[in-house]
Amino acid sequence: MPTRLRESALMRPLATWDAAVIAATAAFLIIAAASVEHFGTARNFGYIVLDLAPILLLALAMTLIVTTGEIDLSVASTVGLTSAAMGVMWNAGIPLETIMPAAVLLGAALGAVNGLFTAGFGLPSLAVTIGTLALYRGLSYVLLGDTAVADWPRDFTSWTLGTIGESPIPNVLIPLAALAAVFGLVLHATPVGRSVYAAGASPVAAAYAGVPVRRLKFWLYVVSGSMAGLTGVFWTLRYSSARADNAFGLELTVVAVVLLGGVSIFGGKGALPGVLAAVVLLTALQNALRLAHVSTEALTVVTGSLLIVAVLAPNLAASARRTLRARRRRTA
Amino acid sequence: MRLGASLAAEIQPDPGPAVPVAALRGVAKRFGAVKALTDAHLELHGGETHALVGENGAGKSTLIKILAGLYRPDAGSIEIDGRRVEFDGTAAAAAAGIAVIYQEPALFGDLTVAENIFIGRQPRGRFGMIDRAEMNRRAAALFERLGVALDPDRPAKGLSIADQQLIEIAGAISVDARVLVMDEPTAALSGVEAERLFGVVEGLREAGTAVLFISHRFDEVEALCQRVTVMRDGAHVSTDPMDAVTVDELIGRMVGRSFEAMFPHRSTEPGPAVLEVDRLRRGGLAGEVSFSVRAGEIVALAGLVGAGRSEVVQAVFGIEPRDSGTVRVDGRRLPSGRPQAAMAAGVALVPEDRRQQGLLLDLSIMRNATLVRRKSLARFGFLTGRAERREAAEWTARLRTRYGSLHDAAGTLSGGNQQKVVLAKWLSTDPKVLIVDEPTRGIDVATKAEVHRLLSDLAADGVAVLMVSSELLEVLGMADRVLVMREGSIAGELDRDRATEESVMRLATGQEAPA
Amino acid sequence: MSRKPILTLAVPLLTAALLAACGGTTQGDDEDDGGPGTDATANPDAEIQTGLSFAMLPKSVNNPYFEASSTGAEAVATELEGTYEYTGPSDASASSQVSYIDTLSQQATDVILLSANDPNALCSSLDQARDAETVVVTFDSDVDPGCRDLFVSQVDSDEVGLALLEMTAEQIGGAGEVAILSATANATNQNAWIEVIEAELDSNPDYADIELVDVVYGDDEDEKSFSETQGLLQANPDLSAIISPTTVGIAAAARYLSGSEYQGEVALTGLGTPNQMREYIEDGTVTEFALWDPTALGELAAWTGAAAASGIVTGAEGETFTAGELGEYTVGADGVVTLGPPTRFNADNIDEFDF
Amino acid sequence: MTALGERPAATARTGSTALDLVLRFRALGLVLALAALVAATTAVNARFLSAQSLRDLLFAAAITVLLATGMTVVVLTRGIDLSVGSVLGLSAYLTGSLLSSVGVPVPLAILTGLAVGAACGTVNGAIVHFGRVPPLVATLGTLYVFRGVVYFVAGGSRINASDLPGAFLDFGSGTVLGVPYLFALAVAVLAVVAVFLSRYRSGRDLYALGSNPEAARLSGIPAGRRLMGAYVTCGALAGLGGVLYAARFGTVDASAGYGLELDIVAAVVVGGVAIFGGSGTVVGAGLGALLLAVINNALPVLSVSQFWQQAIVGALILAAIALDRLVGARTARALRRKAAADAD
Repeated sequence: MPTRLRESALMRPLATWDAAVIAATAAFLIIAAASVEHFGTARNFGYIVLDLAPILLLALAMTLIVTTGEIDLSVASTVGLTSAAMGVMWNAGIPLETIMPAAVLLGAALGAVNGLFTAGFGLPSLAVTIGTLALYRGLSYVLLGDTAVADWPRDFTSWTLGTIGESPIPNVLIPLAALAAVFGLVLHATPVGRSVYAAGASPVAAAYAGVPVRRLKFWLYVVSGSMAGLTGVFWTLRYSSARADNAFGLELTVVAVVLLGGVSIFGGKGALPGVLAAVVLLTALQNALRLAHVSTEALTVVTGSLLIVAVLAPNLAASARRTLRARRRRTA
Repeated sequence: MRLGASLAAEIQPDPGPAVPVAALRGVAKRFGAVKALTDAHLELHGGETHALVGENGAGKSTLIKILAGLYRPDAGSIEIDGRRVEFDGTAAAAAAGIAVIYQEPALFGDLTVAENIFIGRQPRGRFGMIDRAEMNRRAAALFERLGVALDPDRPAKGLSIADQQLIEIAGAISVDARVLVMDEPTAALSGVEAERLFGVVEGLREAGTAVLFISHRFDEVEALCQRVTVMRDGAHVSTDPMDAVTVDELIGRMVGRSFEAMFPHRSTEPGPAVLEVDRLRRGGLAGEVSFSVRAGEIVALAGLVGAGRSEVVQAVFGIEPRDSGTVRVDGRRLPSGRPQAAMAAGVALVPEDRRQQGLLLDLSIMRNATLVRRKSLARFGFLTGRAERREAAEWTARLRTRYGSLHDAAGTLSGGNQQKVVLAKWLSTDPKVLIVDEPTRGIDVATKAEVHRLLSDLAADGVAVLMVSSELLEVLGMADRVLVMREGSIAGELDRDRATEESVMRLATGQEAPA
Repeated sequence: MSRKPILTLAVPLLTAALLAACGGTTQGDDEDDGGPGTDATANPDAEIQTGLSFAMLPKSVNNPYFEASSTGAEAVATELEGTYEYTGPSDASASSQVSYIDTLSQQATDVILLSANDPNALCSSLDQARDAETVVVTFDSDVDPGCRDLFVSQVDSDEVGLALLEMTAEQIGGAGEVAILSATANATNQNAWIEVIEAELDSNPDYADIELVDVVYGDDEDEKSFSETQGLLQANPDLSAIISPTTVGIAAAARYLSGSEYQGEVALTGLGTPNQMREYIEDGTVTEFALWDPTALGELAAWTGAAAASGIVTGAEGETFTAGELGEYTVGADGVVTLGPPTRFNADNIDEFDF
Repeated sequence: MTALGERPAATARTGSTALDLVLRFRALGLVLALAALVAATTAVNARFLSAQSLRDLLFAAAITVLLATGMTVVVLTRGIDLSVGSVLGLSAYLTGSLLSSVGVPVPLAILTGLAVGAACGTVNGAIVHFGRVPPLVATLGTLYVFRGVVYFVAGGSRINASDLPGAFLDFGSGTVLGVPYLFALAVAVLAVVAVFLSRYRSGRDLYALGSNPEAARLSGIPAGRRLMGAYVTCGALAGLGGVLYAARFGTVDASAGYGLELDIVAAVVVGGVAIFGGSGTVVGAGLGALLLAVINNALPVLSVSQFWQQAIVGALILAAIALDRLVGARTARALRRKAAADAD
């Protein structure tokens, strides 16, 4: 059935989009390394990894949430609140070894609040997480005001920034890669992952297939909150500064990379490799533009345009295919 | 069969003018791999009510949507007053005088009843502003004409299906349409409501409107229509004056094959009761339901749309929680509102709406076919894809599903093959109780026969089958017992010998005696 | 099923927390190894090098104040036949400045002129830059002294605080309630000045009749400063004067006062730019305010950077260098170079300035 | 055969009034909340209710009311426009530089702002409608893009009050009968939009589109034109907001309106406009905007740390949507019961 086969390939624009993002990322890295001075150095590699770490951590959980057709705009505020809470705990003389897991648990609790309002009460996640975006950021200001807590122990902050031995591989790359692998496996090779796609493709049909859609979504928000808590720990130690405005506005970047990576905002479609590539692409692009002395304005425009193009391009391609097919049928 | 004869006013068949008000000629339409229409013909004359009959999936709804300007035909032409036209949207069709009342009312819940009738055509007063008082007056006048009492100023949210239908009808009447298309308008109406509707339709016809009437109820068709067109598998079969054909002839043309070929004969002794439902109540269901299904038995749940059949099976499976009552499988109680528990107990539900409830249209056939077995196919918690591929290939092959690749999106399949994927998905769980809700809706005749054979075979293997169906032929052909529901309760039970079209309809509509 | 991920997450975390409770790293464990980097020795007789690469990294681009500083620094870079770049984030956050510092240090920039968004968050990046032989001179807003070579202070904290108080006292006749509209609550400069004002109010008998009733923060946001002014006046009906030691704050406060019934009733003074305040001096809302010249500040920062890169100064107290036409400057304690006393602007002289 | 009319003729009159009540209650609830807040604040500090203070409040609310009006139009169609803050910034800067460099008259400046906003709205509408990009994504993208354009145009420059013509600044700070021109303008726009949405066919089409897009298609509502219209309106009002911003603040730099979208969405949601379309009024949104403005102005007077402000806004959003859901569920149940009673 040759026509069938051709059609089936055409029916999967997202798979090709995925591949396109990965290819574009690879191509960009090569071109930039060749043409932008200082881009291809080991030191710059380290900087890129440190810059992408918070985006990546948040994007992992966001990918799962968007794949179920929901959204979590409160992640950056959760980072801010956990960071502020870390500052308060540190000032209270609590050991950092307790603070770090406590921050992750706090993130989980904040995520659970999102989960309760969205999955529990059935409220639209967009509105709920815009609400908690403001609420969590507000609470972090309440906790820490405009002050910063900065006297974090050098052992911890320098580990965060350091590399493995003499190699150029940053310390944080190992946990990042491990987490990316875990999320990739869960999404693509476990029953939970199958449920995530099903819940996003059609919550009704998923429920008819015995997927506990609401429970699943609730726990995904908890996971998202935990990841935001972890990001809060990373952020605090990397900049050795706990502040209420940490990671302000980062949620937009995270949503942007997830969509750019080919995850459908309507849920049910997308894959983690595409998102990982998008994270690398965006961070490396910003890095290269900075190195190439391109103005800040351009960065803003590029981010916004990429986001629109990421969704627009497959749509345009699809409608072009439709027109083409219709024409072919008419001539046939 | 003459159930609704009393409804008919004196019908004087009108030969109609030579040029039809509206006509479809050689119309074809396909959606992806699905050929919805291949060669449809239809001529509608002013002052005539024209019946369009055919099985589900024969292409009637697609035909109507083409007439309504919603779809553009791939081939063939539309003519209005003998002139060829092309509709580039619903507005163009409406401008040509075509009004359509769809099977499922599509209202704006946030707008008022009157606005729903007049949307886009609201009467205007000063400065072009909407004159709400006038609009409400006109709506009230329409309702008076229809003989119903609805508050024009209340929001459409929360209205019953029948009331929503009435709003649609009022909307169609309000434009004085030259062509009025009604897609099963009475499916959800009570006898009184239907009768009132027929009065209105008669009035319109006498005023010169061309009416296209689609119905599964031959009593209505006989009483109301002067001409009848039969469609099968997307193509025109025949058009005759109503009094020139018998209902049996029409059925024969619709099905296209003998009764026996459609419904395999089967004789097995039913075993012990597997599924027992006792005094089940739930929100959205007016009454209380008790019944049981035995191993090796096919029990049909019949009734009008809105009688609560789907609500019952959803509560049994646990999609919706029940308010009270028990559901037992093999004597063990199922918890309320937990489909996972029902599945674990060996219950499978092939839901009513394949596209919304049965399938994840954007996901692959493989994912769909193995979704319910995602946990049992995992090894050490991981799914590598190999087991899923093997399983999906095996079950789709067993059901003779036709597809290009297992990775194709389920939405690209034809209706019949989609239904096979849903069946494959559930049969792979080896169910003890198989609940099928409208198992052959919208699929072609050949696949229908396959599905029927499959259900028979399953019953013969000792599976307890509970079937919800709106197709009387299917109910009568398949069921060992028929439970007829009306207004949320079981109005009566008929065994195979006593179940006839007439006896079922009588229970379903709550009529005491045949007219 | 989906219960599992949370358990796998929570169990190790809780275990870690419990273990840690028995003893771990707490605040104060870390001995600060700060102090200005003065390990090198200065050569006061060296020539100022030419051909150096300069980069100015402001709190955020799109800020006229820093544009003015940049003009000054660029002029110096040109004079020294060096290259010059003005770069930075569009939002005033510490984390985005870090990326820019990383980029600059990779490009082996000779001198970074930095106005910091956070005193500590930039330190590790600055350390790396300085390891790569880059001279880091902060201006306008400092970082921890351990992470930069020199800081060019616009003015001496004491002098600003005293000048502000003096102007206020003159305008309200030495008695009344005053309030302060500051930038952010952790802004290093503003807090230092406020401290000076508070101390002076407590100790100087000349100011015995002046009472500081409130300090509010407008976050250097126009709108917020505007509504904070509004709130101040409502909450303190007997207010005589507002001191706003921030250019954003004083402009917003002046705009509020000029359109309200308080115009001329409540005195306003503080730090502002002539271009922004000209209108309010003309309409009588403001009598006198002060500021240093940001262009000169940029110039001095560039000269300081050049001197440090040439080995003339290292940041040790007492070192001297010549900053072109600005004259000779001496490095103070903690590697601070001070521009000079603030300039006061009033109806008599405001038309002489354009920044 | 049952007799005709056996089905009770009782109509759902009560259902209608019940829902009306809820809707009115919604607006009433906002008014009550406003009154309570004002009363409490006044009790602490009587000057909160002084003419000056009220004027300040209206100044602060004018721009949010205006933008919330535009946002409502888009949200009614199941859309959202996150780019309003950037559009405001762009319009404010362009209008400001036009005024300061060319010295055009005030009405022309207003038209310029409207035109800039409408152009941005057209871009949004086109991406949403023709590109079939979800509104959230599309306008999130243009939030970046338009802001980038402002940065590009403005760079580090700032327009100062002294650069602007006096007539323009007078327009920004002047009052008529104690009401600022800006607020009067915003309310006038709100009134026009309110009448349009409730009394004009195309306005009702927007509700229909948001209520049931599929049914809207079936009934021949020109979805494309209406959607474009909604986004252009929202953009134009954001553009007008930019003019007001320039007039009120006098100083405009590249960051004007940064992060404003959150406040606007909050005002609309608090004002009872359903985030998924089809229901809500601009009056509600306007009241929501007013409530947020009152909270902002009351906090410093009440000596509540300003750090609480954002947290309170967030809590309000959550409370508003949770309340709407609760009321909605109760009304639906009431209507169902009513229908069931009718059917018996």
